[in-house]
Amino acid sequence: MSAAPAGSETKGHAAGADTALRVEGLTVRYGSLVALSDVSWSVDDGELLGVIGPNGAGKSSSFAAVTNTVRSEGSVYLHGHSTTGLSTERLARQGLRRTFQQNSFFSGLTVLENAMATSQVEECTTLLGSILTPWREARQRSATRKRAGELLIEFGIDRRYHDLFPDDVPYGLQRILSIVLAYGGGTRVLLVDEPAAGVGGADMQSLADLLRELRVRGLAMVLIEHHMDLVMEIVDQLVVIDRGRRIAYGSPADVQRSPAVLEAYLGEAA
Amino acid sequence: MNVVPQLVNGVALGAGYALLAVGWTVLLSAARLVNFAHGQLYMLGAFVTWFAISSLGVPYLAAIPIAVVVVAVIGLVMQLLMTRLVLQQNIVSLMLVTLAFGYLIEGGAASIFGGNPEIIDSPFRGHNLTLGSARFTEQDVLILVAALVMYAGTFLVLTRTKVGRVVRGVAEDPKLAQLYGINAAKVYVGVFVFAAASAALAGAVIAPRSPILTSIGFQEVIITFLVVVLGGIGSIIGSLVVGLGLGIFVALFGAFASPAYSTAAAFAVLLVVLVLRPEGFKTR
Amino acid sequence: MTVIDADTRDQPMPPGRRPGALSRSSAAMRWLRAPLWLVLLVVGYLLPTLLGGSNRIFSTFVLIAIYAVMTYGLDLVLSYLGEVSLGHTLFWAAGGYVTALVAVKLGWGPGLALVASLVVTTALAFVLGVATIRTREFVFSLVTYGAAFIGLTIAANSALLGGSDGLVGIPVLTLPALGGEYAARTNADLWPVAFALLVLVIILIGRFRRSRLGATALMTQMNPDLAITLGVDIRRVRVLVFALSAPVTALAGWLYAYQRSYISPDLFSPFFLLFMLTAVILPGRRLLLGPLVGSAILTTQSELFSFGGNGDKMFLGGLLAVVLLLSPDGLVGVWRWIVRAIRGRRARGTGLGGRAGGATTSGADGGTGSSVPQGATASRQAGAGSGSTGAAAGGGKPRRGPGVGERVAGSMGVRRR
Amino acid sequence: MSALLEVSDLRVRYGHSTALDGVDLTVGEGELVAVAGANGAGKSTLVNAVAGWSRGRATATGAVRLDGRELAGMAPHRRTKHGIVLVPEGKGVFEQLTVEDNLRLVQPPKNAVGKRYEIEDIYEVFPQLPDRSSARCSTLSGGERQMVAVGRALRAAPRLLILDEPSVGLAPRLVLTVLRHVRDLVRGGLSVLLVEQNVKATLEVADRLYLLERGRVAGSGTASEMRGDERIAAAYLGGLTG
Repeated sequence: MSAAPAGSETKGHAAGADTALRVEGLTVRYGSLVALSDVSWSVDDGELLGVIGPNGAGKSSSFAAVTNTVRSEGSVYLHGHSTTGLSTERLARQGLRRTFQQNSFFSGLTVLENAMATSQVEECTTLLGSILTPWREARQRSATRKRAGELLIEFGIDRRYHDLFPDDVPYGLQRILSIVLAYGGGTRVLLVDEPAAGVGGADMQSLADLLRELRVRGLAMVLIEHHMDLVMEIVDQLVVIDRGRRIAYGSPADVQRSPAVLEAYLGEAA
Repeated sequence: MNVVPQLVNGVALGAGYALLAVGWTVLLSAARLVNFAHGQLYMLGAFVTWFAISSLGVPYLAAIPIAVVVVAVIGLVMQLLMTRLVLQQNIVSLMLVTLAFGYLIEGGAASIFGGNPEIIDSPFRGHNLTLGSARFTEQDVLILVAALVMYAGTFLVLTRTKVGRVVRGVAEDPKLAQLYGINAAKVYVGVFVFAAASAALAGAVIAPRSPILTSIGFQEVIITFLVVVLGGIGSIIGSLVVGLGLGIFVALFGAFASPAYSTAAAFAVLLVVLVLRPEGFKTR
Repeated sequence: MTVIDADTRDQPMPPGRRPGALSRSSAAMRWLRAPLWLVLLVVGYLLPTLLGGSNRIFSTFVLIAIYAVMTYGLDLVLSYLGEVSLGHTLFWAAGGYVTALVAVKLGWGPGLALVASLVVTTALAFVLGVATIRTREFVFSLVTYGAAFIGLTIAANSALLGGSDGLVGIPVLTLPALGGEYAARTNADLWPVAFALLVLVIILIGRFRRSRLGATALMTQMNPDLAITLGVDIRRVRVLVFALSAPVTALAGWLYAYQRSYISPDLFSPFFLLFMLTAVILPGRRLLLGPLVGSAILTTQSELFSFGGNGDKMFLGGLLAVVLLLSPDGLVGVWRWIVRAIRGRRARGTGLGGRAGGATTSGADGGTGSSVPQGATASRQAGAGSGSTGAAAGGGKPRRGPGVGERVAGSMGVRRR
Repeated sequence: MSALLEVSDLRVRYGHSTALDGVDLTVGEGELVAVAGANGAGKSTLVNAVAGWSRGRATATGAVRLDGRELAGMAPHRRTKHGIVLVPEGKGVFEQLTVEDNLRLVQPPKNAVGKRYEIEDIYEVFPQLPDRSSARCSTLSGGERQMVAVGRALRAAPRLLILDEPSVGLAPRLVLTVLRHVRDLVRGGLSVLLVEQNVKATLEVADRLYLLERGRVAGSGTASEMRGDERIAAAYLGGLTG
């Protein structure tokens, strides 16, 4: 039912064998509403792909579809393997994770406990182990705590914040914490949803630094973001979605010049 | 065995179930609230009716409105105390608070009305009627009439009046209702009081069928829940149909299988539906 | 009681002991912790004797232990999963009934009876947990409520279970011991058993808080969407925690059967349900010793300072309602509030000047718009939206009710230290 | 002095994040003022705060005056009665109610200052609606829903009508039609505050325009002044140099 892919005036990305995440012909329907129609893109390890588009264009739907939280058509390959039929939590354990637009942490846990939680899904001792070998659990726990503390510090969350609750730390740090949380437990592909919402100035810069650092670490990342200064500054490739369709795909400079994009953002002169 | 008497009995029983559930249906659809004290409000409705007749010498038909008003006021007080939780939509705490209120009401009622089984002296109780081989009392007819009137009234009010439009609007989107100039908090209070009053009416009308104890109420909440959920949460017509159907099921099950297990059997049916069609239980 | 507070208040939630002032300030404190527990253990054990050792005292203490164990089962679901199970009277009664059944009809000993009741209740909880896997909030609560009702119906009507008379003639609890047998004929005899059971259950809960299941349960409660994206199978967690909670409550039923020597359908009475809920909520959720403290308060009241049957009902119902209406975080919430009020007064002088101008947007409260006190409600609800992220989740509307303890601690400004 | 709406130093926060950081704005009697800016710049937050409304949990400070009367702290349903009527972005009608029910839900205040619209008047403004009057709004097209939403707002006899993205989901060709409709209402004496994604079309109809960037006013002026302003393109697509 999907109409022909619109505006492919920019080059498509060559889907190499080691492509971290490849999305082909993704289509999402909510009832009769088509939220996303035949959208394709791919991202490599150590690459940062931006997804932009006006409100309601279908950007978040694409994240939901890739992580299998909504039903979708088309195919998604994680390191060459189809993700069809895998639950969201299975995908997460295979290294494909996302962040949310807001509140991506456990507000009842301290910052440090949040950072621990992300690895505890895999590492934490089972109930039986905790009962039978409490000393091993204690060792494991203190190792996890140590690593979590180091992780936070690596990404610029100072030790004095570790024992506070996330709601009590500065907003910019909350955003960073959300991303660190998603990154923490063996993530290889990270979908980042509007990390800069409500963030300004210096915080924006540390956010950009964080994303760059993750890229250096070899993470494949997809970024939904409204703050164009941030997007244009850090992404390698850019997909523009409007009304569920892909209207441009290419480098930031190409996209900025694309007439289709200008029209989508600024409207058509009457 | 003859089915007809059981069907008639089932209709009377089912009309009672439906009457008991009408308030909850509106409460759930309009305010997304549940009231675990519903059964105790039912009990209170029955006991206030009994008290008005036996101690104040009020005739039965005049005792009913007294019970309705008394319980409505108690419902109002409950809702006003819970205002903060309602505004926060703190469903878990609301559930627990209403459960606690129910227990409080039970204890209070027992200390006021005593722990003995009482009988509401309704003039309709003793008058037997026959329809073919089926025998029933005027009280059964009263229950059916009350249920039908309540449902018809509720349906008409919700679909045809300004108040109904407001309630349906708040039910759909309380935030948007503000922009229509509607104060949703007031609507919540009104709906809660209506639910309490309707539980009292059910108590006053249904309870004369059998002796009443202050400990009744537990089972009533379960039945109300069955009717409301199986009827499709928030559907008025659904509740009426399921209420009647459930009554017939319970009557037939009671007659041909085991009377003691009929409510449990009805609940088991719900569990099966729950496993097979969990989507049907999404609330909004 | 101060000892209890010192340990639990500072860590309202697992996993991970909060590296607060206590443990951070000095390693010595950590070393003191073990002896502290030991003292608590010994004093706790000797307490009934210290209080005079009358049969009334011992029976009260045995009941405290039994009720506390019963409550710990519900606590697992209410505190760590954030769901309200109204069906734990079923597991409590099932523990008692299975014990009575095998002891009276089959002549099994206490050990076998224990195993039987644990197996049966775990299976029951597993089935119920799977049946309710997709239900949340009040639907979950009502289904579990209904399950307990079915249990009551069966118990009250089945000839096998003795109908409304119940099962009588449960023999004295007899355990193998050095040089023969230990027969618990009096409440004083039962106390060591009850105390041991209580300690074991507290250890179990403590270890649960430090296990993967405990950690993932909390994550599931606080932010299910995030938990999923971190790889947590939240349905599995829900079923497992529920299935773990049932045998804990059943343990209490087992001992109760021996303590009373008969079992009847009154085990399904709403009293026990209200008791469990209040005993968890009154001290504050997610405290290791909370259910014990709550049970102790409530049992002491009903056993030693009773207002009579109806008065006790009103007390219990009224207490639960008052706690929820005034301080949903329980006594600990009140305590924190006091601490904050004192600190706040000191701190206010400097930072955060008053708000200039009036508040123009009324605090958005789940949809109603009238006047809501701004600060408190708004910050309290800070975590509320967490469940509604994205267009995900089956196209439904955002889940509105936040989990039980989601914001319990998460929103209270600067806490402790 | 004669401005109908005066907003000064409006600040809005959601929890720890600042959405509006001190905005000043005025709308004169019979004026159509537009607010433009990129996604997340705070446009919706601004107009919602004027109406005292929010779907989330916003805390606002600052002054909002209608005809010199301070409205700060007033609940949205009361502001409606004072003449500030908002048509929110996205869902502006009760979908389970019919068109007529939606319109009937609002009764013009007895002492309305603004123009009173009876149901028939609404149907005159939107001639497509009478045919659908007993249809549930969930069955309407996006454009028809928007008409009902605006019709509902007119029923409240607004002095200041606030439209948040009225053209979302409409075919591009219809956008200008909608905006011209709005212009007609202004010609009839109504004051309008408009948020619209389509900047170019907006500049065709608006008297003045405010450009928001990250919660602040980055520029403002009459439509003709703003038409060539390159800050607009930059606000939407980032600095072209970057």
